[in-house]
Amino acid sequence: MAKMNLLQAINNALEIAMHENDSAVCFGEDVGHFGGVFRATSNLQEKFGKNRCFNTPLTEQGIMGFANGLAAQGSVPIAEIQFADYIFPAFDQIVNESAKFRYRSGNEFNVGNLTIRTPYGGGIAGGLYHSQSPEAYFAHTPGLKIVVPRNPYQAKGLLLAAIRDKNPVIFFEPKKLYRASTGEVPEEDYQLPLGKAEVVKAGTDITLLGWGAQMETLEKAADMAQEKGVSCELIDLRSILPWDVETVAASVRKTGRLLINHEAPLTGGFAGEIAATIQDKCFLNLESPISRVCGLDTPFPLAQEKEYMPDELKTFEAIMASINY
Amino acid sequence: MAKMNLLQAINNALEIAMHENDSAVCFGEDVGHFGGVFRATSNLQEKFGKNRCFNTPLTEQGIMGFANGLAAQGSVPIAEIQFADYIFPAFDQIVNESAKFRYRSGNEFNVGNLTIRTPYGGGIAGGLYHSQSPEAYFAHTPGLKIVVPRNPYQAKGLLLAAIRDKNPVIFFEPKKLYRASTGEVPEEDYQLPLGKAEVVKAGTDITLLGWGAQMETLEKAADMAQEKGVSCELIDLRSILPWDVETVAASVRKTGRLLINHEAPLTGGFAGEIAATIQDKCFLNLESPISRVCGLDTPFPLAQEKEYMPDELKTFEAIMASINY
Amino acid sequence: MDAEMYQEGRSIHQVEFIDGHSVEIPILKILKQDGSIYANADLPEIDQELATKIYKTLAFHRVLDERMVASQRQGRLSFYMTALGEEAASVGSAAALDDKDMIMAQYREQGALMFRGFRLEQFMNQMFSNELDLGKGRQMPIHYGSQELNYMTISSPLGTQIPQAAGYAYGQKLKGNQTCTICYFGEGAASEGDFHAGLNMAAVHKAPVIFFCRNNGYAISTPSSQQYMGNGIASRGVGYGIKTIRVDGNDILAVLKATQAARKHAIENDAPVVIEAMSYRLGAHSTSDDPSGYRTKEEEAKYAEHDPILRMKNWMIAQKWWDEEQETAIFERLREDVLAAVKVAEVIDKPTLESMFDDVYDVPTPQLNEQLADLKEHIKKYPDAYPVTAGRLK
Amino acid sequence: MDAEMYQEGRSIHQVEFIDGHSVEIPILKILKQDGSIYANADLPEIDQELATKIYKTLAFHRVLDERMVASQRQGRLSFYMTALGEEAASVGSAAALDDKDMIMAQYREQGALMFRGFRLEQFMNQMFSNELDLGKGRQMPIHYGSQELNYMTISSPLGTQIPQAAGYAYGQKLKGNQTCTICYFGEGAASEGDFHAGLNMAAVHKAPVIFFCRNNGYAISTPSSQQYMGNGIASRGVGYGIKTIRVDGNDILAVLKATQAARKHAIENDAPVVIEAMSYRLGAHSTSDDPSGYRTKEEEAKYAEHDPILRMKNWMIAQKWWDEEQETAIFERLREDVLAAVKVAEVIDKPTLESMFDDVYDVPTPQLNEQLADLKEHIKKYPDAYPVTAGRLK
Ligand SMILES: Cc1ncc(C[n+]2csc(CCOP(=O)(O)OP(=O)(O)O)c2C)c(N)n1
Ligand SMILES: Cc1ncc(C[n+]2csc(CCOP(=O)(O)OP(=O)(O)O)c2C)c(N)n1
Ligand SMILES: [Mg+2]
Ligand SMILES: [Mg+2]
Repeated sequence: MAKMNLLQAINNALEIAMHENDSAVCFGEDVGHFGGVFRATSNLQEKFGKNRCFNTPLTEQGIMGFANGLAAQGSVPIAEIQFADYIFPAFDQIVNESAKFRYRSGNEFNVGNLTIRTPYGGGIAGGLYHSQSPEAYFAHTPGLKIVVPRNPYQAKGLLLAAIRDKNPVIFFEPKKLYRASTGEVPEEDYQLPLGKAEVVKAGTDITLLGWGAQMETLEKAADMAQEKGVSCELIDLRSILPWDVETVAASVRKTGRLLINHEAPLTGGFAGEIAATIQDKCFLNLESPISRVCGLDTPFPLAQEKEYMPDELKTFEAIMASINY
Repeated sequence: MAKMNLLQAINNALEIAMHENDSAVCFGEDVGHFGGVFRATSNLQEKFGKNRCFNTPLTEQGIMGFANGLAAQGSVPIAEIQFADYIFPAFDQIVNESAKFRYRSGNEFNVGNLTIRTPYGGGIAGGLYHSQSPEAYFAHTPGLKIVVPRNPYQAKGLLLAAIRDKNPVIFFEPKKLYRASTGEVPEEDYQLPLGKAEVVKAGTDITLLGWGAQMETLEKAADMAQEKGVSCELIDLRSILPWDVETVAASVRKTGRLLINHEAPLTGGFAGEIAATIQDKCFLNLESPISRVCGLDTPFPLAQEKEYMPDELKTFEAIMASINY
Repeated sequence: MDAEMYQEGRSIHQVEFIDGHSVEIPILKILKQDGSIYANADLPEIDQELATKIYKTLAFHRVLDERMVASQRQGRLSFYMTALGEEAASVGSAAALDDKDMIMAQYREQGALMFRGFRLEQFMNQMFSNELDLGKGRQMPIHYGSQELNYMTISSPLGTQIPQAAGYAYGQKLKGNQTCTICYFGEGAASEGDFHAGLNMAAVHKAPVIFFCRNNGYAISTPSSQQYMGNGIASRGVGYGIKTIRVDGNDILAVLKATQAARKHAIENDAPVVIEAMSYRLGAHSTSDDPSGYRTKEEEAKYAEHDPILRMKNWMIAQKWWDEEQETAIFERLREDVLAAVKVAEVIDKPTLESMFDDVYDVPTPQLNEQLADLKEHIKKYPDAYPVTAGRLK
Repeated sequence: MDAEMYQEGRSIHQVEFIDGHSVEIPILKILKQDGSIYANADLPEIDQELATKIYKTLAFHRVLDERMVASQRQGRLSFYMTALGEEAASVGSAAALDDKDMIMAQYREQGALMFRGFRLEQFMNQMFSNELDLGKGRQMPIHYGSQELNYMTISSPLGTQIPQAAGYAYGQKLKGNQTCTICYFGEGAASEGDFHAGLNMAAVHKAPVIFFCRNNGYAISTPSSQQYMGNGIASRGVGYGIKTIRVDGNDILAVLKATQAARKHAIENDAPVVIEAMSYRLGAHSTSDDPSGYRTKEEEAKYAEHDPILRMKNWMIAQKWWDEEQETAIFERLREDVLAAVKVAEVIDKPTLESMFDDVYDVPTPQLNEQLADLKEHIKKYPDAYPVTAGRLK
């Protein structure tokens, strides 16, 4: 075990992956010598050479096109998009190409070796274009996997699983936790399962569901609710696609209430999918409407970021509203 | 009144818009002399000249970038994306640029004059890349409007409203109805409202909600249900963003049941958003879970297109399951 | 200022624009239409065996295209795309490659796939999306692909294969096995942003990839004069620092020669190369298209005179490697074969319901399994409504 | 083959690749570092009034950059980007334009905005995202914009303004009012697909737009040697058929001259022009960056010798249009002004809660109104948690 922050955990996972597999390659804007603008790829070029860790030209569609080709060839590309807000020029390569590569070819070819890493979310005073949480844009795409870790331990285990998984995976890293979140992380290799949610804390009155940096918010809200005598069950969804319907449904069958929290705007966000599925699966168990505490339906603002965010106070209020419905 | 098919109604709307406003410009791949691969822009170049109706180079990101600039300048661009499946290279220009242009500038600039037309959906044996219904990918984006007409009359009135609306609008045209759907259409100018659903048929037992080409499917299913004594209320959502929560909620408060049908894959589709909202607004009115009859969570197949589609039989079964819940 | 950042040019003190057409682009021509060779021309590496293989491929190509358009007209097939008049570009370039080189095509390069040995029934199975299609009946006709033949399955979105080819070739370089990738695209697709990304990345990352542009004058109805203002696509090579050559795309020997040289350069130097093959799309864009809406019969007739297959035939006959008897025989046999193959393929079963759920992921998700189970039950209830799959439900 | 489709070049019969660097690109230089003029140089249109305005703009630029970096270090400002060492590129080019020409910049062209007359307090209000910011406090510092000054609000996603500029200029052409658009971007952003789309569309649709590339050798940590293999960005102009010129970007007279000529060409011919200004990013990429991680102090020192402001000052003094006294006075006054303006702007209220919901659409949707109402109620319950807006809730 070693104390690592989230960046170090990611760096450590990348090093293990590149060490075990000669054909693993890390690239993206400023990813080479400099180690990326957040330094997640620090020292990888030194350790594995310029052919395996390098800067690309400034073109996200090119990065993802190149990565798709490299994956199809049998190498193991781990591509970085500098900010999730800048993943959209690569949308076609991801949604029309990566996601459909295996299917359209009848499995003659696939890009299962592909992993895309990208920092997402608010909390760094980034305004419209350094704060977005675009997971839902991708979650409508059969063929992709989408993963979001909440802390260093999760990040390392999930990233190693993502790299080794035989499907293209988008790995969203909560950048506000890069240095803020620290914890004990095993130095050796380990994996955490994709497609499985984790019950972080058991409870009886309401299920709180989130992912990534918002897990901290949910914890704080759960503590506030506890003081009012409300017992919250806390679930980290971890994989947005495919998502673990069973774990969530089982929890809701027990608690009778569900609150989902995400940073992305409410409308069209992934909470909608979850709510729609759970109201179907748990209709007779629900004691109040499924509650969504999400970003507002505006672009991500700067001056009023605090107001925009689905914070612990909004979450707490929604918990109490659900309980008192 | 004149009998028009959906293509003619669109062509007629474009002609009216270009006639009334000298700065309205139509462009896209093959849109000029040829009139577009579906011929929606037929004769516009002849009538308004090559400067106002023209072929672009083959670049969707360029078309939308160009359109954004033209709109910001004060012209009225009406851009065509040849198939909705090919809109993704323009995703960044639409989602990061068109949608946020006004907001990020504090209304110093805007692209409210912009309209994007694109044919979507299955029904032409198009497989993965000539069948997609990508409305939900855009519906997570504050700042955009999204409209889908179900027949020629709707198409003309909604397209004219979209062109004149002071916000960027994506207008998805159900290509399988281009020639198949015909009807009486006023030759003169008229508009239908954006953001308003239409109750197409009143009923008492269940609300059926859809848009575009799937409205026919819902009608057929409603007829089948009628024979079993089930009275369906049929609603055409028409605008996906912003959507008319009130009309849908009012209907569900009355019927106690809701079924939503769309061609796009279930997971992450817009039915999720609707279901999540309506279970919240109408929790105490719901007599059965909100039902989603949608495309499967696979890429759009070719040989088994019939199996993939959320057709009237699947819809009918879901109606009955809801009624007998 | 730093000479490392750019090539130090002359200092000038008056405004002097570089003209938009300042690179003169020569065009490689070896074979004349009458089958004779230009004086002093350097021939490609070719012997009778290779020449015959190429010519037979061209013949197969012409016949398949002809017959499938007819089948489409008869309503037997939903869609087809010919490469009429530009067959030499794909066949001649493929003939310059090693079988282990990867081919990443756009869609009008069935000639390259034929040269690799894709069998008639494999073409048919794909076009009729039956259960023997390697692509499992998922894509529209002509979206072929074969792992065994190193021919990447065609993807409809244009230009996406261009940066992919850079990545694929980069992987080949890392492997060090002396292979390269050829990437085909039209002059229309070259307008996509992915073109820019792909060529630039291949140059910067030194990937052994041959970017082969088929400039056939049209992208559906859009003539190349409305596609770009530069001197074809070749003029762009300079901007990426990539060695570039333009060839007469209807001259099979020039195409072969240029591609042989390009392959050598790509592999020996770990570097991309651009080839622009000038040709003309003699047929409709696809069976859904009608060119009379945007060009004249006279224009078509003019280009028909440059038929690349006839040109090669003239040369083969001059070489005494071919004669009219062989010609008649092969075309007759091919027509029969194709017709027979259509009849076989069109009655083979479509893929099963289950197969629709395969390959979304390596292993189906719980959601997919649930959707399959529900759908099976539904189809069992209404078998008549789903004739393609109902009969074979497990 | 058809000469309409491409420029007929020589026929060749042996393989001859066009070299990746076959276009020689001269570089326009007018002013030497010591303030003297190259022999025979054509001067731009410039008189003492314009020269003084330019020089004062450069001084303002230098001082603002210096002070704001300091403010950021003091924790008063969240973020800043200087254009240290490359100020002449934006100021010199803006000085060649008409005020009605549209400027679509990347983010490091505050010099162009200053030249247009954006006031010190307007810069400040944007940077401190207070309620007087024209952008309503929504974007990070340095994302300026002004409709009045025809300076399009900066957008962070790189390259997106390039095809937009083509469209904007096309609209200007349709209007027929003899204006053009200038579009700035870095050599890094020129790798984006949008660059390709924008230049090609401008050429094909004959839009009067000046594509002005600031080639400052770096994109964050990535040197231009890892950005492209061609000869800078100018070499790409040929591929699009666009007239192109490279200038010494630290030579204000050369930049001014080239842009004056480009504007004339663009408007008279309805045609795009490419200008590549060679410079060096002397400062960090932004206040979040530390260049010591990727380049040496020696390299920086070498380029510091080409200071464009000092170069212009030397010329101004030689012209007797400027003296050291004025120099000291203006820099002192500017420093005071900036400091004072910081103090004013940083205490102005932030935008209201209501304003967060404006401008998503022209008119708020019912959903937005509902969200605003809910949020107001919430903040009224917990005013201490939302100090920025709670005090001014209506
Ligand atoms: C991204 C994308 N946009 C549009 C299309 C529709 N489309 C199919 S082929 C074609 C023209 C391609 O022209 P070109 O690249 O010159 O190839 P050619 O057909 O001449 O062989 C178009 C516009 C597409 N398949 N993909
Ligand atoms: C689409 C996109 N990708 C990545 C970034 C992050 N980013 C901001 S500036 C920059 C480097 C830009 O370099 P260049 O264009 O040369 O301009 P310079 O900073 O040198 O002025 C990068 C990668 C971005 N803003 N947008
Ligand atoms: Mg073509
Ligand atoms: Mg730069």
